[in-house]
Amino acid sequence: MNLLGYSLHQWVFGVLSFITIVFALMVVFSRNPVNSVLYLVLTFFGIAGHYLLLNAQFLAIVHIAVYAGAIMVLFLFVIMLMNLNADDEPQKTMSSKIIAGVLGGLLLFVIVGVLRQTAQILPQTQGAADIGLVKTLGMVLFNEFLFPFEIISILLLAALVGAIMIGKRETTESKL
Amino acid sequence: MIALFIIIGNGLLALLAEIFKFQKFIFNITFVLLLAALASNYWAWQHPQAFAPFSNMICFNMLELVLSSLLIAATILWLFIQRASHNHQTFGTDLSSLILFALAGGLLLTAFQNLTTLFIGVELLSIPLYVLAASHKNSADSHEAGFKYLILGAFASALLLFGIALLYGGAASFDINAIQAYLNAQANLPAFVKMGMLLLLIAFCFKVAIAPFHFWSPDVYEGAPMAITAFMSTVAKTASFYAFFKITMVCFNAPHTFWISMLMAFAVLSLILANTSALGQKHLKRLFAYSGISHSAFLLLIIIAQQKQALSVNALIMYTASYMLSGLGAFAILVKHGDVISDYAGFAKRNPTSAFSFSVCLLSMAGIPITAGFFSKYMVFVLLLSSSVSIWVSVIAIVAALIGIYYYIRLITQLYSKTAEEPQGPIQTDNNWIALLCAIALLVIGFFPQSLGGIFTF
Amino acid sequence: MSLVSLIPAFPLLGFIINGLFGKHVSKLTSGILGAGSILIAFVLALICFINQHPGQANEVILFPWIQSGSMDIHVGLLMDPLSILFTLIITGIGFLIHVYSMAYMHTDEGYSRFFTYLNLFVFFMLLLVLGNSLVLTFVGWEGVGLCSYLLIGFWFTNSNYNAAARKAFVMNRIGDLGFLLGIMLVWVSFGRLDYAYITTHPGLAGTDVITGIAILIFIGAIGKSAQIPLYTWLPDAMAGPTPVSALIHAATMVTAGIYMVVRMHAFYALSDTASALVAIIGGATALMAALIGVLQNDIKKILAYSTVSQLGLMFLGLGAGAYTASVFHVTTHAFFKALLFLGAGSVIHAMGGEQDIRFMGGLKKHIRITFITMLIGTIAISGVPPFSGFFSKDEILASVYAYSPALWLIGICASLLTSFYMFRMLFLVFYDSFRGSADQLHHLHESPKAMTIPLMVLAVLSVGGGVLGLPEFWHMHHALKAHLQSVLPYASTPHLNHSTEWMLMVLAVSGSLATIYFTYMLYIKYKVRPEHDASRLKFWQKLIQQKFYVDELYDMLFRKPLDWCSHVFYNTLDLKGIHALVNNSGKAIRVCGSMMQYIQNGKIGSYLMAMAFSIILVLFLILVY
Amino acid sequence: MMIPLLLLCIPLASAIVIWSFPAAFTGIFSKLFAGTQIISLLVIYVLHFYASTTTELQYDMMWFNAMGLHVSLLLSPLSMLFIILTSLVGSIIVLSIPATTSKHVYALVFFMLFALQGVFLAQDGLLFYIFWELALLPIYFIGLVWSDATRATLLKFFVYTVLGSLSMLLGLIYVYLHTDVAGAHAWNYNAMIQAAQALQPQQQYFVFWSIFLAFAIKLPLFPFHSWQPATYVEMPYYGTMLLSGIMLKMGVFGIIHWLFAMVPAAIPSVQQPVLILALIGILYASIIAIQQRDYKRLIAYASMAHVGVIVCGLFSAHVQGIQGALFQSVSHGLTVVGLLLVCDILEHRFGSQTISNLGGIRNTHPWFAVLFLCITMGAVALPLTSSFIGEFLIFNGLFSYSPLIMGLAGISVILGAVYMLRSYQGIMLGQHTANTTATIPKGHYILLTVVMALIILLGLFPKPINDLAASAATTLVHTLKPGI
Repeated sequence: MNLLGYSLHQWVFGVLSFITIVFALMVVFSRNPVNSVLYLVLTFFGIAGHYLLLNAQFLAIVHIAVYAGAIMVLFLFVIMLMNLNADDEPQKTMSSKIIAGVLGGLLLFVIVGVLRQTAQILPQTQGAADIGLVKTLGMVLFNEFLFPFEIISILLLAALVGAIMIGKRETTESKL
Repeated sequence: MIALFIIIGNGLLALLAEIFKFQKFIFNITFVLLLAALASNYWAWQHPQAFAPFSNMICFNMLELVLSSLLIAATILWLFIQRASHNHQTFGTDLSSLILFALAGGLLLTAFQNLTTLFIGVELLSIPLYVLAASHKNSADSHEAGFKYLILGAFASALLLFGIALLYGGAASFDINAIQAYLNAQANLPAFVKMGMLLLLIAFCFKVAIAPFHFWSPDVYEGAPMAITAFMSTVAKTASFYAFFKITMVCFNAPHTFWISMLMAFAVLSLILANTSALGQKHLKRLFAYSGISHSAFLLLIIIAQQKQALSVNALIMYTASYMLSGLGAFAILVKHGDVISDYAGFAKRNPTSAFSFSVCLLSMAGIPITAGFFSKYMVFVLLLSSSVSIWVSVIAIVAALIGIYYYIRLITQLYSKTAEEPQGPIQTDNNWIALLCAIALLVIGFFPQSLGGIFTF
Repeated sequence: MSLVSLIPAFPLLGFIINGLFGKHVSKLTSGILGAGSILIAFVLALICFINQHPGQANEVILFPWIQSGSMDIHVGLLMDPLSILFTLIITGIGFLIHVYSMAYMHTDEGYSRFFTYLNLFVFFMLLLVLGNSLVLTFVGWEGVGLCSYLLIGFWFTNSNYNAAARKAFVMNRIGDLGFLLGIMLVWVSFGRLDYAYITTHPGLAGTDVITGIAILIFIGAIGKSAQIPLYTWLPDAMAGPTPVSALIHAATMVTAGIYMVVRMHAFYALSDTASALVAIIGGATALMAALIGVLQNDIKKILAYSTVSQLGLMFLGLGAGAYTASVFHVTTHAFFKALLFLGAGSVIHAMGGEQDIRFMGGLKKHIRITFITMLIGTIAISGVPPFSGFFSKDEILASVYAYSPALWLIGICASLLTSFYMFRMLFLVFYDSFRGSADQLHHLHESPKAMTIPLMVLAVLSVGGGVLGLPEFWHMHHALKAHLQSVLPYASTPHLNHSTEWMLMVLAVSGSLATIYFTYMLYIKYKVRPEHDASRLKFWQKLIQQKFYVDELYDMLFRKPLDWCSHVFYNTLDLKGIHALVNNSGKAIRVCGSMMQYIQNGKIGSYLMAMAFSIILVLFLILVY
Repeated sequence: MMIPLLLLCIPLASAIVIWSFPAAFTGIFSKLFAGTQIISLLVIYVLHFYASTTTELQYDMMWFNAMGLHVSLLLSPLSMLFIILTSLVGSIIVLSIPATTSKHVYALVFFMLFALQGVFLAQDGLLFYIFWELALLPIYFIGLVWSDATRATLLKFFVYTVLGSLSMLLGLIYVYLHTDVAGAHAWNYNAMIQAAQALQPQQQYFVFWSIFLAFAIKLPLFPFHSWQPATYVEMPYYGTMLLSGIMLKMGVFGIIHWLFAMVPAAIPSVQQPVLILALIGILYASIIAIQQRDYKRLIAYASMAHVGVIVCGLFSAHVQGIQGALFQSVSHGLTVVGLLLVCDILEHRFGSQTISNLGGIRNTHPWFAVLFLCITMGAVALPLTSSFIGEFLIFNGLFSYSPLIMGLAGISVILGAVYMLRSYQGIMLGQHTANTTATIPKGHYILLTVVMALIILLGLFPKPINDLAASAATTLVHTLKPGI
């Protein structure tokens, strides 16, 4: 099915991308932190949509569950609990904004410039139809990537310990 | 490989200490287990294995064994520094486990064969350090350091990840040998692969604090607790550097060496910037941060001059070993006597032995014979001059080394200065033996450079 | 022949013994040691002289010294007619001086030190004339410079004396540099440095080289023999113990320059340019010094300028090719100048240290022997026959006339001026009434025997010294010429016809006598006295009395600019220039470092921006390339 | 085989023994070891004539295989010459250190002698460099801990010198990388010489200048001298003795042993600029010395002028010039040590080293005056002192190269007389008497007498040193001008 020379797949991708980018910009530009977080959730949904387009259903679900569900809720809690929703963030100066804008623009320009050539050269490696399935993922994770998988557990543990360490109320004199 | 498991196990064990009330022994346990890790490395050295375990995710060959042993040995030394900074209180369980996990990350960085392992290694090394940098609860500086490190580190991780992704896009594999094969096969690399390579390298430049990605290091070093700074500046940086080295030597080497000119520019910039900046510093931690940047640049020169593998590897071992030893020796002094330079006036009168050790460490950093530092700098210059790199880079490196010598020597001058009043209090003979040990080790390596500088003869 | 090597050995021995133990033995012993060693040397020299076949040269190699590549310098002594003549003069006159000083220095606390210096001086002087190569001569050359430094500054508590000593040393060194360059040039062009070779093979070098060598060696001689422009040290050198060291400078050491030119005469004989230079400088010096001598009031200064003038005359002769005549004049000059100096010493001794002739007068009654001997000396220097000075001076002037009548005119003028100021000195010192204080008058006495006997000996020599070189055109035997013939193969005697020679001689003698008469009229008859008040002097008088302001000129030209340079080099160039450059380059690096700190401002935002910017730059570059 | 090793071990062992024994033994040990140094020197001097093969004068041990580095020592005539200087002057220095000084100073001085001997014996490029740098540390610490030297001065001294060293390292490595011994690089002297000589002219210039910078700074050659005056003045006098008596000779040695041997082809074209620099240095330093009020500073500038003359001799590339430079190195070592001993006496016994504060010392200390005068005369190169031999030969060599340069350099003879005599007069002569009660320790008298005796003896019988210098110079000139 073609519309204006693009396939449906491409249309969906375009619209989804546009929405995602708009939401991402909203995250940055909105003044209220709570709004920002909510826009972020929307952005994550957009990204999850991309996963679906790539035939990675499991990843899409996980993405929504973890980021939009768990992490964002945590963010919201923190913001609300600490009453950060007030618009009291110190304003950046104009010059720094301009510099940031210019730099961002340049970065975009450069990355686009680099990736522009990609379409011609990229080998069209079409993944198998079941590439995004839990089963496939599991097979890969527990065969080829067993070791990283196990080590990631250590990584997470370390992060956990770190979080506790930071969060723990100091009872005695500083040990460090 | 066994060493890696021992260390991870040790980290897990440390977590249990508080529950089972054996915090008192955790230091000793760690010490013994790390020694065991070293021993296992030695055993592995004696019994080389031909197979690559875990689907070639990691591998401990000769080089990896040596490098990881260096990291482990440095961590053992560091343990004593940490204990000294604690005034012999109990050894924090969370701290020790985090350090051990970081060390495990370091080991992964030496042994990775796959970019996933590499990334996990980087994170495993970094995350505990973000936390530890901020672990000085009562200090705003410490929190600021941790925060800065985290934010900037996340930026670097993002670059790393982006780079890996782009590389995967080209090579369709995470395996470094596969990537190397892919790179070899291409006459012209697509721009995005180049970009991936560069982003990957830039991420490492950040990790080892190469200008212009070095900004975090003076601030973080200054804010972080002294012992953590010691760990960051020695073990962590060295481990990152091993990965950097391996990526460039195994994966990115010829035929596509366009990235060398970028690294060369960074190295030159670092040499100039770090050494000139170090001149005006009044705090030792900041000074060592800048000197560390300069050392990173010298190490980077080894990569830039990648010509003769055996020599490069030997130089890497020599340089990192002497760098870690001198750094740890210096920090062993710092944890006891603070980091304000002006406090060290007339230090030699109060602490003759410590002043001696400190001086040897500084001389080694400066690269004065007959310390290990001399041979490491010397090997760098040999590499550099034997490569096709312009001679001007060598000249700049020489000038940078000279400026470095200036501030190290000025520091020694401060230690032995006569301007200070009479020694306050009795002469201390408590012998900071870690510093002394480092100093002696530096001298011994200087006398027997073959011991470290001639391990490999590929 | 080892006897030769013993000649300098004895003075050296005397020097060592006196230097080490002089203070611990009595003054008499020390004096005898000093004088005795010279006497032995003199006797040895005499024996050598007698034993030596006429015209023969003896070379004794002692030990190897400097060896380098093809350079092989041995320490050796060369005994030939020229050096034996000088040896005899040095040891002979030297011995008399030693005897004289035993009395003269008797009250001085540096007695043994004085003899130490004297012995060392004689040693170096002997080394100078006996050395078999240019280098060895140079050793003696510099050595006598050192001794003159020591002797001029003998009374080291007086800083003026020390300054004079230093001046002498430095001025000598300027000449020495020329000498040294000459030696180098000889070495480069001949590959050898021993006289036996170079003086017999001068033709091996080109004319330019010969001229170069001759001029460079002559520069050395200028310094040592106090010629223009390096003569100013000699009058100042009179600071040394009166009058012994002055004598050394005047009668012995300064003739080293003459010796050197004669020794190297082959080069001068072969180079017209060099000869002309020698003659012109000699003539100019003779005239200028004589002019200055006219209005000096210090008895020693008068003698010093007279020495400079006489030396000029000798160089004039050398330039004219009259080598024998000049050596002859050296000999006679040594006699009568020694006599005059020792006499002056005796006068000063009698006057209790007074040296200004304006405060003397009428001394002839009080110190008769001194007066008579000095009178003899004065007549001798004035060239009145048959005193020795007449013969030597006349021979020189005759040769100069043959060389260039213009220079002869200068020579004769200088000679007449000499007569004038010498007799002026004599009249002012010995005639008329005493002008000093009553105290001095009371003190006046004749010197002891040890001082007068040398005076008498020298007086006899001054009278009879002429027999050494009786004029040939009188058909008499010129002993010196015969003696030196073998060492002066390149010398060519100018031939004047006899009538010219007669005319010149008569002119000189009558001129001299007329001058003496004029002087007599001026100072005895009309009792003209030297002006005490400098402000009443006429301009030209003042100019002469102030020695043409040459010292001041040198001060302005060399010393002050040098000091100024030293200041400027140190304070401006060195401290503010080179040191500051080095220090500031260090500082500049430091400033660079602190500028870098602007980026390191502690703000994550700017760090990120800087990093992002770097990444963009890098990526942009891969895009482009 | 053991001879060169022995030369290294004696001072090192001395240093270690003094360091490890209590301070009470220092006095005895230092004298004992200084004596040992001299005796071993004599023995080795004799032995080296009887060594039937050169292997007896060699020592070689593998050190750092991976880099082709050996501990390789050779007692060549050239080394012997500098070893004599080091041992002789070194012993005098050790004996002159006041007994109250810390034992560490003695140990450091011996350690420095060890390093210096190493420099002169090393037959391996990097070993040479290592000893070169090692020699810097003791003197730096002596200045740092046991002197009044300011930090700025010391830092400047250290960093400036190291600048040269690093530049030299660059040059040496460059040559090393062109060596090829059985397919690998080697630091071996002969290999390096071969490799360097085979370089292109452009490369040779690079090697020359990068290495020469180190020597130029060490000597110091104008305009690299700015570390020198202050360091000389502020160091304790034994430190200055080490610096000027022995250490700067490392530069002379380096130029001859390494530079000339490695890049002889480059010498003709660099000769002139170096000679002009040296010439400027000679005149510049001499003129500055005239107005110096501080005697030690005067010595510093005088030393610079003398070194300029030595460099002139070297770069005349003429057998006499080089031989003279070698001889003058020894001679200058003796003279300058003598002058500094005098300086020490002035400062510590008469209370000042400023010339205007002194004067009339001769009135009360005649023998001291004699010694001082003799050494002064040695400094102005009067014949029959050792300096004359050196200067005479140097000027001969220089004259063969360019009479003009020689003539200009010769002006130093005059200027030298000016400043040396001026200072001598200011200090020793005159009416005003500085501190009549001062006593000069007997030890200093003895040392000064020894120095004076050596200066005069060498002036009279230069043969023992001159033969060594001659054999070194002749070999070298053959390298520089093949075919002569």
